Amino acid sequence: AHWQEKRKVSRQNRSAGPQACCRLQELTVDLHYEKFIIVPKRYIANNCEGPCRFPLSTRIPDYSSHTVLLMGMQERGAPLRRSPCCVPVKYSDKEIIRITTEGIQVTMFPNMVAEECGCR
Amino acid sequence: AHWQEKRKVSRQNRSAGPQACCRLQELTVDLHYEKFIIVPKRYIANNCEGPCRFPLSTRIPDYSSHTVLLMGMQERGAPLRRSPCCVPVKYSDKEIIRITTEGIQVTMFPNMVAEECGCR
Amino acid sequence: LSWNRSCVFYEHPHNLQGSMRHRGHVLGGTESSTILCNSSQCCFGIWNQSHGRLQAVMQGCWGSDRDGCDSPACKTSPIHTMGAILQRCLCHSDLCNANVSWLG
Amino acid sequence: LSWNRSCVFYEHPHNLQGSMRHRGHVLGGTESSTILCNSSQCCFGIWNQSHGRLQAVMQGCWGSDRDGCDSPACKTSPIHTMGAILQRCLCHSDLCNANVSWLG
Repeated sequence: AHWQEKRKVSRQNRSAGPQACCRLQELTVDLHYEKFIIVPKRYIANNCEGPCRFPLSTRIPDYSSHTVLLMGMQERGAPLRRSPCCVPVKYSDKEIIRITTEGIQVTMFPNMVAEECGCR
Repeated sequence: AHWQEKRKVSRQNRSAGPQACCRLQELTVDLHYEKFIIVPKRYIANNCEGPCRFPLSTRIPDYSSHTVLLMGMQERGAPLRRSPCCVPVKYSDKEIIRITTEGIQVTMFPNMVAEECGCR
Repeated sequence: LSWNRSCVFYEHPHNLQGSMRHRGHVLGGTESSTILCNSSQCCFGIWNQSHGRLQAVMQGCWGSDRDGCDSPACKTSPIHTMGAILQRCLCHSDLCNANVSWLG
Repeated sequence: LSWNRSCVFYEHPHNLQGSMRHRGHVLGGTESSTILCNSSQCCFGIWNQSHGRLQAVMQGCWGSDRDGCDSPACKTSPIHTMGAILQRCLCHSDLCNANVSWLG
């Protein structure tokens, strides 16, 4: 809330369509290719999607001063080699059953499901 | 280290040039536009830049199972609306001197400098 | 019984690390048990397929309804891994994981 | 003296929250002090410019060498904010923040 965030008043931004800002979206990941995972075959991993736009404070619950300053630079025409990006900032774990050299194992895999998104 | 990471053997990947993977790069941010900041006028904020490529385990110190699975999907031709992104995963704070309605204030601003990068 | 899903509960005594016991309340004896699920309405089963025969490896409650637990019956799909064929299913009716309804 | 940068140390008694004292070791009396920097080789100074006169607001050690502390002398730049003109500089020579060398 310290930072000056230019308000881009744009009809596009206000629509809830494909232009909706950085947020969590459902995404199913197929685990067939990970041959050591027995159960489940797929799961809902989610993804963070959408542009990072001003004003962040009213749209995105998680962002840093660093992000705001980068976006300010960009808005003033300074080119950034890497623009701020909508990414998971919090994950949850998932219990899976897998096969190992010792047999069957029930395991908690960390950071499997995206739970919250932010602009970084 | 659980996950199967396809090794893309590509001469491009091995060069240290513009194709170098997700890593920390120096970036100076101009604070002139934040009119409440007295000192400093600019500072080194850094940015995370570069593609997120397999194998992550040998290239990027910070990544999640979620990221690896998303990249696997992408590699198998499933389109992702948001690809994994090289972002700061750790910040440091910066002491600044600013002006407020009460006068001059020495403040520690959190999350001002990117210190470590990861693929999310 | 109650609103909780009931599944067959079994865990092979050898070559198994960890347990799925915490996903419900286990009732019943030493040979074959029933578990009342606490996390979902979904059962799972894993069998070892060898020489045309199926041997139960693990049966119990799964932790989520959202991992592809669409079928009421246990329709398995095989996984060829580490020299074995494992048949596994998720299903969502009471005791649906007792047997394989359809071998994949 | 030693390898530590020395800067003038002053903090206006009114309308100031927080302190930069921790950026070095303060020597000297009540009116005007010197501080031996512990974090950098950089001094800073802030003056209030009013009716052609400069009044010191804060002087001390800055916490970093990398925030544009390139000049050995105190060349200020103005900031017009909240109805005041503040002149500030970073500089990297001993006691360079005693006065404004060049008013911006």
